[in-house]
Amino acid sequence: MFIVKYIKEVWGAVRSLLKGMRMTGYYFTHHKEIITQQYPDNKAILNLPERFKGEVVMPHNENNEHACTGCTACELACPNGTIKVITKFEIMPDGKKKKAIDKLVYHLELCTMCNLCIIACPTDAIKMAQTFEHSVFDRNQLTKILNNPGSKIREGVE
Amino acid sequence: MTTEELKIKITELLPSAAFEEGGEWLTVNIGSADWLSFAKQLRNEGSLFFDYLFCLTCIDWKTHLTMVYHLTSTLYRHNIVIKAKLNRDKPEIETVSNIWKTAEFHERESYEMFGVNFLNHPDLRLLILPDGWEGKNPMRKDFEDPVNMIKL
Amino acid sequence: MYRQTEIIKDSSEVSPGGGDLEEGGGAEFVINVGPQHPATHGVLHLVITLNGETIKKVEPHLGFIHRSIEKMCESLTYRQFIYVTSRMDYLSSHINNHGCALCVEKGLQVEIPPRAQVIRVIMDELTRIASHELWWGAMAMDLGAFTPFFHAFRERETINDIMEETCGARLTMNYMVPGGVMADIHPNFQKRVKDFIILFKSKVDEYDELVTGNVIFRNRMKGVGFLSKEDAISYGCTGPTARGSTASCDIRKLYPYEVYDKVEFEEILETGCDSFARYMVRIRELRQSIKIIEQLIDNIPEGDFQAKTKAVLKLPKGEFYSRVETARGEFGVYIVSEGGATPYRIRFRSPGFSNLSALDHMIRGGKIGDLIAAMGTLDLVIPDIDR
Amino acid sequence: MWSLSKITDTIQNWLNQTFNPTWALIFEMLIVGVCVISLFAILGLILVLMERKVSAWMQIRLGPNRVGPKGMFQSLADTVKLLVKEGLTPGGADKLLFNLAPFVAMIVAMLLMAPIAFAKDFQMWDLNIGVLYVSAISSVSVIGILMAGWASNNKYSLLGAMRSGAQIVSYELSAGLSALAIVVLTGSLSVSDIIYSQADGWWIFKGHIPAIIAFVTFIIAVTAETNRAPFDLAEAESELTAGFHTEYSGMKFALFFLAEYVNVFIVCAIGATLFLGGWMPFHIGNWQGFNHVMDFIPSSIWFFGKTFFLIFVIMWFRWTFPRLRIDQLLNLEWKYLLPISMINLLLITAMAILKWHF
Repeated sequence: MFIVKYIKEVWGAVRSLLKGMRMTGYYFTHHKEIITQQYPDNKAILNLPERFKGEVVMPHNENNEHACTGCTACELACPNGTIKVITKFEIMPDGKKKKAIDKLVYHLELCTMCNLCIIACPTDAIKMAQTFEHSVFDRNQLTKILNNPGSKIREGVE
Repeated sequence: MTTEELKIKITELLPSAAFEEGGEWLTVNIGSADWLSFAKQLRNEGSLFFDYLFCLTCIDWKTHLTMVYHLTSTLYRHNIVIKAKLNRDKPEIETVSNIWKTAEFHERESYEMFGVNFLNHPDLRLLILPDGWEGKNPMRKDFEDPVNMIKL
Repeated sequence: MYRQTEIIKDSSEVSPGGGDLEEGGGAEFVINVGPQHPATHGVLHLVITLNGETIKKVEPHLGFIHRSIEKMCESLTYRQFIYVTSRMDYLSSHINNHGCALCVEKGLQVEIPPRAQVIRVIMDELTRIASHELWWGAMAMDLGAFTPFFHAFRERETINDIMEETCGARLTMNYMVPGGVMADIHPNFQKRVKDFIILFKSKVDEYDELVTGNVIFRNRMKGVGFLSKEDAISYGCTGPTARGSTASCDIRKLYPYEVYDKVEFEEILETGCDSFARYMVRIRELRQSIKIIEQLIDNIPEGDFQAKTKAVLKLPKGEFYSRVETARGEFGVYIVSEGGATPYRIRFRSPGFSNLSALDHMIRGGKIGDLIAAMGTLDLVIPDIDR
Repeated sequence: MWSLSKITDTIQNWLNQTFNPTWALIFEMLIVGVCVISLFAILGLILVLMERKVSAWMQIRLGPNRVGPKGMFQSLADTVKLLVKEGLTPGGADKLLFNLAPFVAMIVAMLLMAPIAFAKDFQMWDLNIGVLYVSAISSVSVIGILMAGWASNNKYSLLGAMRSGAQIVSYELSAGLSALAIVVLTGSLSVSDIIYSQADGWWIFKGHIPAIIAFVTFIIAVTAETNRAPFDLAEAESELTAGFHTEYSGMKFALFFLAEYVNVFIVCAIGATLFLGGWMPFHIGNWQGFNHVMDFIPSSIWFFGKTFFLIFVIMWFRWTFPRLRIDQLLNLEWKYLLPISMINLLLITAMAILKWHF
């Protein structure tokens, strides 16, 4: 029967459309399903997981000491040339010369947060920080020196 | 077919084929002139039936170029690798885009990246490089781009 | 040396309707879809020749996001080059990394610890779900329905959060390293994945209600972009694109890697050969991926997450090829090694490139709306095509 | 109880007493003109905000919530942005037609306001062929779109305009036939007659199933006529980027945007008038007590309530359904809607002759 088939077709089509409308209608009336996060407002409760890869930092202890020996393992591991280790020779109290870092230059603008430098570091001197708001007005501000001015290598780190 | 059987069959079809050891799959070295007729046999021979060309590429060995074709059969699930040596100054090989249609795009890519000239290709134009590209082929080992390439 | 691409006149040179729209008319109506177009999801440039609204020819122009990753990898070490591959098919970055890691491991002949294998497979399947979710939303948006996009992102966001907790990033994780994974899973990982499975199962039926059953959607999809099995194989189509044409090509089944031969799942095949079949393959694959994760999530073996490898990896002289199944199809990594610390030549066989080449064939004679629908079901990721 | 008609009567009486009849008429026209334009602006602001909120809630989002309390001034801020934006005219465009097109779209929408009864005895022009006037004028809107598409010198625009031409002309038919069903039942083309005929119940209840079918067809047809999703092929942002208004920017684009929303308002107002009794409160036959209680709600609230309900339904369509393809769009009209509405009209005519309706 042509007419029966025709009507069935129309009815089936309308039913499928109504099903979809029921779905959107449900979400229209159920506002607790809303998943929007209002970003700058929720900063206080925004918890990033501790593994989040935001930028490379070098932790210093309270005596302004870090654990970097200047071995350039991170520089070699980096695929993008993000890290540049500039070393100098410090004269120890006993008169020996010892290699130490002068500056650890980190180009945030080149970094892809691949985590390879952190793995390569033998002394865990660098780690990933959970910051993510990196926008600045001048590109030069993205080139960072990771070691604090006047910082020294921690005792006992070889 | 197992690798050994394939080897026998291919020796029958193309006595000049040289086999290479060590690879995961059977690797056959052929002359570039034999390629078109050999490819047709590979595709149409009932017991081979290599109907799926899953990788087509070129390698620049600084002295010569090598075209590498990875073939598989969706019926028998055996794989084969075909290699053809090309002259680096005038690389030319017959197209297989009429046998495996996927080769059309892959050959266009090899054409612009390595400068391999595919004879009888229906539409051999630049695909990825910008229109009016002049200069060397970017994937060749001696390619230097002082502007866009950063040396670390 | 090169034959020039024919230059397409821009609209200011051709007066509108300057071409005769009737059949047999003099000029053809050429439209540039892209490089900036809402439906190309990136910078794909399609030059379509029209007769009225009927498509006569589609010609892709690529390269807007070509970075020559293959060349870049030639100067990176075997540890370093893996991270670059997440920038190709960014939606299945785990799986791309996985393919590269497998290839390096094949060359190094290292045995991957069982724990790492299971973690890798779970991550792959989570990535596949996330990728299919995004595809589902984006495809519905191409067809003019906006709401599915946001509904899809709700579940995808949960996966991203899980990834963020364990891998430290949401999109380009770089979690796979030669020999295993970079870090052990987070203590919360198993619980969160189980929560996700429960959430996902309750929401996936909504997808059918909102889109799959919809009569407008079905009519838009059925019979559109026909691709026969022979053509699908000949064009090198893989993944859901080929499986919608009954061409069996699931690498996970045919050439199992890691623990795929130990888990139970179906290879989805549809017989429709059209856009709707490709759509159904992906929708059904979502459930298969969940099935795989369910089998593995409670059975992660104890042990190392990484095999011991040397500090500097050197592959022996030779050629290595590995294939994995990404969300879009077969991803192949072909490494030619000269014995050094960097590959001599790397070739990435990307699924999108081959799938795109079939577009012209499958869309001729269709309408502009069909092009959008067919392109949506091909699930093109442009960086994957251009590399 | 206050009513809008009393206010208009007072103004008219005062004008007639103060000035001679010609000047009074001119002043009345000016007042009406100012009212229409301000109604336009207000409707635009409200409907845009409503659309954004409706879409947001359906898409589990929050929607605009920054400008003003709960984002209420968002559309105002958008208007300011559009006002200060440069209105570009493409180089190869037909400048006259290009700049004229938005105004054509706008003027058509304004003309359509005339026969709409916003409240009891509050109508700009109660002409005796109100329904015919509406269907005649609304088909002019296609000219604005065709002009825009042609003059833009853009292939996307041209395709969009051509699609829209085919679409609007086809869907006029079933919209007209569905409206005709009510005209047959009422026996009058005048808007006020149609409303008064629904004093004992709205036509959608009085006309049995055929009236409901006519109502559904009408809603589908006017959704297509106003180029709203799922029939937004003229814009089709994922296919034709923005269709006929691809090249428009700034205030010219805003006029198109506004005209679209005002058109939606108008067709919904007409739908409400024809099927849901316009400003007529909800009356049931002879239940005097109930009807009296309903009369306490002002007629303007009834009218706007019904209209906004229909607008919401049309928005609901938009945020649920995918877009049709051009051939399916025409199939739907010529293979489904037109035959259905023709048979339906036949049924309604038989019903009207046999007096089967309530």
